Amino acid sequence: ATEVRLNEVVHSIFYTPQYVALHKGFFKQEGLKVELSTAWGGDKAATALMSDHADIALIGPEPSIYIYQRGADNHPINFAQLTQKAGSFLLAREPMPDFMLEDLRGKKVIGNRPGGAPEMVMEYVLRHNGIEPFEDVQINTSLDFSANAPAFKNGLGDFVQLFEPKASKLEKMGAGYVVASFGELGGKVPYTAYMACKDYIADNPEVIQKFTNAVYRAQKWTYDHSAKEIAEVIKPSFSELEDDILVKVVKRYKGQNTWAHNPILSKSELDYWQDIIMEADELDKKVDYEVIVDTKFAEEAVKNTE
Amino acid sequence: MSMFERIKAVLNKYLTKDSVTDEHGKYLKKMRLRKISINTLQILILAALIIGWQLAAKYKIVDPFITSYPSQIIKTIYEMSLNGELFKHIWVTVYETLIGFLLGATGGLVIASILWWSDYLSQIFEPFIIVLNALPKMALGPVLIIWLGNGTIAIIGMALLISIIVTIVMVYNGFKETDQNKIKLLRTLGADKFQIFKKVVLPDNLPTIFGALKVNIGLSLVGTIVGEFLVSEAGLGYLIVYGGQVFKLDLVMTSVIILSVLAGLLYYLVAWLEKKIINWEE
Amino acid sequence: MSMFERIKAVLNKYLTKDSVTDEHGKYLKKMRLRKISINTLQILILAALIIGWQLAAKYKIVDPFITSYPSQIIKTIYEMSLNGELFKHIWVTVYETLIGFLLGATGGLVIASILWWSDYLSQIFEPFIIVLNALPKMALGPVLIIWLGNGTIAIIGMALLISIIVTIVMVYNGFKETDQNKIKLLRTLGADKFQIFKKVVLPDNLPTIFGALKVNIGLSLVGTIVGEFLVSEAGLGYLIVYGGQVFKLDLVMTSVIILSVLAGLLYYLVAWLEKKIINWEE
Amino acid sequence: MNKIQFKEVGMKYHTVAEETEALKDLSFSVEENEFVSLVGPSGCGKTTALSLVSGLLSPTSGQVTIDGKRVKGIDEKVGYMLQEDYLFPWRTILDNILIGLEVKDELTAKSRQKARQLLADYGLEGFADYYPTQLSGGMRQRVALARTLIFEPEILLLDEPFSALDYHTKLTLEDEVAQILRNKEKTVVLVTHDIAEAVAMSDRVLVFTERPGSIKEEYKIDLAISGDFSTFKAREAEEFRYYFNSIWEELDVYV
Amino acid sequence: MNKIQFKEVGMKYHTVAEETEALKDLSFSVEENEFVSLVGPSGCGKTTALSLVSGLLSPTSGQVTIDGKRVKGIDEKVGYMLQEDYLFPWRTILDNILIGLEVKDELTAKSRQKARQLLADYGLEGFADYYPTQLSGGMRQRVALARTLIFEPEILLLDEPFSALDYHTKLTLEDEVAQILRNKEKTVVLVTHDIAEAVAMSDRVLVFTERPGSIKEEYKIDLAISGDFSTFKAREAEEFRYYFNSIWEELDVYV
Ligand SMILES: Nc1ncnc2c1ncn2[C@@H]1O[C@H](COP(=O)(O)OP(=O)(O)OP(=O)(O)O)[C@@H](O)[C@H]1O
Ligand SMILES: Nc1ncnc2c1ncn2[C@@H]1O[C@H](COP(=O)(O)OP(=O)(O)OP(=O)(O)O)[C@@H](O)[C@H]1O
Ligand SMILES: O=C([O-])O
Ligand SMILES: [Mg+2]
Ligand SMILES: [Mg+2]
Repeated sequence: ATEVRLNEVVHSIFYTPQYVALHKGFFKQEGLKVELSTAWGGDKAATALMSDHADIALIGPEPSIYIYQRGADNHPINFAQLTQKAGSFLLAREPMPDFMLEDLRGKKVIGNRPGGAPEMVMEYVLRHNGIEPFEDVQINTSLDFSANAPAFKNGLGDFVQLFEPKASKLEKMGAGYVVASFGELGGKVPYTAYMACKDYIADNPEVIQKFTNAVYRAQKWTYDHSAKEIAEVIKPSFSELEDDILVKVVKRYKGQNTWAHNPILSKSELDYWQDIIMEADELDKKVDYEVIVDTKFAEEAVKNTE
Repeated sequence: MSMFERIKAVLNKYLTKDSVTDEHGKYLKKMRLRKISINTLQILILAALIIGWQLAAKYKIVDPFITSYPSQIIKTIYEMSLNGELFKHIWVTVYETLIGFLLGATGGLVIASILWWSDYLSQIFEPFIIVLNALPKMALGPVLIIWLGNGTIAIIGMALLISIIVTIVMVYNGFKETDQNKIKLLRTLGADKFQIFKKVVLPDNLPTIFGALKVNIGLSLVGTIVGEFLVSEAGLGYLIVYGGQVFKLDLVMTSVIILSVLAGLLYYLVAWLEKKIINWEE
Repeated sequence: MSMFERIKAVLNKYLTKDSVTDEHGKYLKKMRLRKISINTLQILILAALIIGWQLAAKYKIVDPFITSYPSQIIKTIYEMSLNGELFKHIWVTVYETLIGFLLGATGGLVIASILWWSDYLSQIFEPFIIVLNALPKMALGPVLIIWLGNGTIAIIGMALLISIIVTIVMVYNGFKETDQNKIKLLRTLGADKFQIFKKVVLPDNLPTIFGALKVNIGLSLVGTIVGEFLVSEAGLGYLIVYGGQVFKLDLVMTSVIILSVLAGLLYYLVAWLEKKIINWEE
Repeated sequence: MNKIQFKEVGMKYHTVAEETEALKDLSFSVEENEFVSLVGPSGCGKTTALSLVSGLLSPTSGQVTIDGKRVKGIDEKVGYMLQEDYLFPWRTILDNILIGLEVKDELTAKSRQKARQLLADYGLEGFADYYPTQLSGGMRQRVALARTLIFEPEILLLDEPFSALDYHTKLTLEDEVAQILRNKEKTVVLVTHDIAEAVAMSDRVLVFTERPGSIKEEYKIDLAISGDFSTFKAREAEEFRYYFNSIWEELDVYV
Repeated sequence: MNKIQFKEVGMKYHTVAEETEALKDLSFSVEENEFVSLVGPSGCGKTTALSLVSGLLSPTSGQVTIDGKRVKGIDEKVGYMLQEDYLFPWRTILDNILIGLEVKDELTAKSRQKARQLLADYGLEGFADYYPTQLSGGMRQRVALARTLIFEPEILLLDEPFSALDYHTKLTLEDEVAQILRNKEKTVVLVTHDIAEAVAMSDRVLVFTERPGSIKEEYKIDLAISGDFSTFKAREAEEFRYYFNSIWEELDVYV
């Protein structure tokens, strides 16, 4: 079997189809031996790719945009989309069934570190709903990803932006309540995608193809099965997590159509994503879709499997 | 003889055991009572900390979810022991630490020896070593990952980076300060530089070398954990990061506690080795 | 006299300056030529590293995107100096480091003094201190943020936590090993325990204390950076995190290099203070 | 009159492993203004005996008295000089001499003046503001003497005060100290390993037994010296050899 | 015949700050089997002179010869004993004695046997497998002597070998070493600060000037001793005082 070094940005239920592919043996059936490691940060995952310590990385496309924009030659190219919605949620201290973004006015929100995808999405969503970040609403961007949930639990802020499974855990404890989903508010974005460096793709097109095939099969499988069934399959990857939380989280992500139905990353989605980054002031000029995205493998996978 | 008196007599006998005279017995009794009081207090403090923590968590004086609590930690350890997870993570960390330690110790010793050998080289590299020594190495973590990748090698590299410079500096200073008269003695016996190194400088500095190793093992562990924070799939550092990611602070606390025990054990491992090897000291 | 000979004469005069005899002149010449060769080699090595890095980046032997390169770093420093950003971040880190350092030094000194004062207390707390010393403190980072809040205080707390235990251990060991005869001397003069502490133990251990402070300042910086990794809006640690997020690796490299220089400067600050205060040593 | 008296003094040290009986039934007395030397095998309890006089330790049995009064705690009348000078490198020579007065909170312009006078007396004029490292071993030990004598103690305890000095310095200082103390009329107890030193300086030499220490033999030293006393003259006196050899044989230590 | 000869020897040490002239125009010779002591003020170059004989250093001017041949590098004929014993605590007594042979790769069953014999000769039978920390100072210095003599060097250099010992041990060892060396017929150069030691042990005492060192005065020692020689008897000889006082005055150091 061909060995593929895969680096995921974080280890999260947000990437459920990937674990489905692993545990259902889809990669293996394609003749790939996938070595999964976790980078704990998009920057680190992309760096692993760039410094040839990983073949394929699962990250948001923004590192590939940054890297190309800053002039790297052998830059990463996104070849398969995994999620199509933002994965973070907004939690309040009390249930707010009638929550509107307007309710944030004058309040304190714990966000995420500047320049990262979660923060940029939140700022974009707020701005386009008439709430100017840092003016109408205070956002705390000083905390590490690992510290924001405990800080909120400990009394900091009125709202917090969290990923799963933290959101569900806070809810279970009664310490926070999901009042909005940035996945829903943000619309369809290529939130995470598989990418590999230009040279690697050129040298190993068959590996990329097999990999994409497996991902697509997993996406379909995930789409076709219930949260409970999915949870059972991916359980080995989340052995520390309580079963009820796992099911709840899968259900929540599935419910808002988080996972792309196929690996094709469309131009409009990327455009939208680049708008978000530009508004966050981290991008001066849009990067050409054709340069950092290659949908050839995804299209082939869809075609093959049909 | 009343029950009470009998107990007193037995106690007294135990407290004055091995005494050579009555006065010595009194002294021993005093010292042993003191020792007992110290140990009792230590246990009490430990118990107070643990029980206080447990109660504070129970009555929500501290947030049990954030700080976890002793019974929960024990439960976590128990559960993770059952499925072998715990042992796996501990082993990964120990393994990486030991490799980093061995490389750091060997490399540091070799480099220190070379610097001792050539005064010229040591003078040339002195400022570079000072800078490397002062450098906050974990800040280099992200850069290191670029060079060494995102696997075990990067983690061991981090452990090595953090530990080797200290070893070089401590051992080289020891070598340099070897008593000149001991060296003179060997020279008068016709020894060449290599013999002087092997027969005086090295054995004379074994205590210094072990001093460096004791620092080294702790730093290797720190380096491994920092490395695992940055990039990993297993190990106690991974558990801490992962626990933070999934908001499972029991896991974080459990790992931190196991980590401190591990740190103590590794230290004593080196101290034990030292005792085995330096067996001529009184 | 030819041009060449004249240059040689001037050079010779410079190389034998301050000599007291001809033989001394020869010796001085030899030593100075050696010193010059060492300095030259040091500069060459540094230049080779810098130029090598620049060229390797230029000819894509290393990926300039990832490793950045010297001219780019200088440009970054220049631009950030112009708008005052650089100075702001450096100042934040220095400020947090110094506060952590001062608290760690003072607290460590006070606790070491208490332990010296009471043998009983020191025996009780010994095992706790050993464990705390061995503990990889940065593992406690997330917990610390929860306790100390999400700002400067948490960062300073991290710096303090990392630096204080080492200070306690080093200073207490020094205090404990104060020459008993010096203490005996003061006792025969009728000094009480406090006077013994003030007039012997403390001044006698100034070199040890400064030794601890030199370690301390480095650890405080490490603690600050680790703290800034976890929670911050400014500082060199923040720049490294932010630069990584948005792939401004120039920024990361620049920060790392400034950090190294800063580490060196802080160390020399303490060394300089030591020289000022311990002015009686030959 | 007896200035110092040991009455059947016993002293035991304890450690967890063992009991060390340092002194046993030790009885002797030192008269006012007498110069007595204690010699004896290593570890026989000489230093322990001095510690008992100074009040640093209390005997486990028996009594130690000064002027007929039992010693309790540090006694103001006693000055103690150790083997090494233990000058503090961070203090100037003058401040080193004044440390005792500082401890007793008796630092006055007058006491400073006295310290300077002592320095001058001991040939150290002009060194008041030097640091100890700038002085030779002999000069340093003289400073230590001044530090002890500035209190004008009635009793002076000397624990091998010359043994860390080189031979020349040692001989010269022995003589100087003997002269100084003779003039000042002090009661002196000197501990030494150097028999010649003991004979040359003392009125009486007490030879200790092996541990537990007690008096094995006592020598009243009577040397025929013409003119002013000096230890050099003492060494040349007829009887010197006799005392030396007797004590040497009494000690008879195998090294 | 001259075993060792210094011919107008000059020795300068250099540091960046200064030049130290340790020896200047130093001329003297030592005959075969003669025992010569060097005394002189501290820092006058005595140790330097020994280093020149041993070949550890080369003179800046003049010549040092052994058996008429110029000294170049470490000379096999020379044994050197330092002030402290420098026994290595990680080696047993036997291995300490054998270290020189080990260095020269001459370790044989025979040499081991010889080492044990030396130990027995020096009253250290049964201590072969002890570690140095288990021995007293005097025993240790005797081991150091054995370590030096196992090569049977023709020349023995002793640099204050007894000065770190306590007084008893020192006197006893002086005598023992003098006896051992007399029996073995060795050429000996002893450096010491202790004039009595020099007079009691030597055939000749050379008094050095202040730095830069050269010979100031030379004393041929001739003591009337009845029966077998011993340093104790030497000290009691009539002429001992005379030599002692003359050399003392010659040195006349202010401490
Ligand atoms: N604090 C102590 N604890 C236990 N034993 C002690 C203590 N002080 C001294 N001793 C023991 O008591 C004995 C007498 O000691 P002391 O120092 O009085 O002897 P000394 O005659 O002064 O010896 P030296 O000639 O070596 O100075 C020795 O065996 C010593 O080991
Ligand atoms: N390696 C060296 N470099 C510079 N100066 C030196 C060196 N060795 C000795 N000296 C100087 O040379 C002089 C003579 O030194 P040497 O050790 O020979 O004297 P010494 O007579 O043995 O003194 P002491 O009686 O103190 O042992 C001294 O002033 C000393 O400081
Ligand atoms: O950057 C992401 O969190 O995918
Ligand atoms: Mg003593
Ligand atoms: Mg010398």
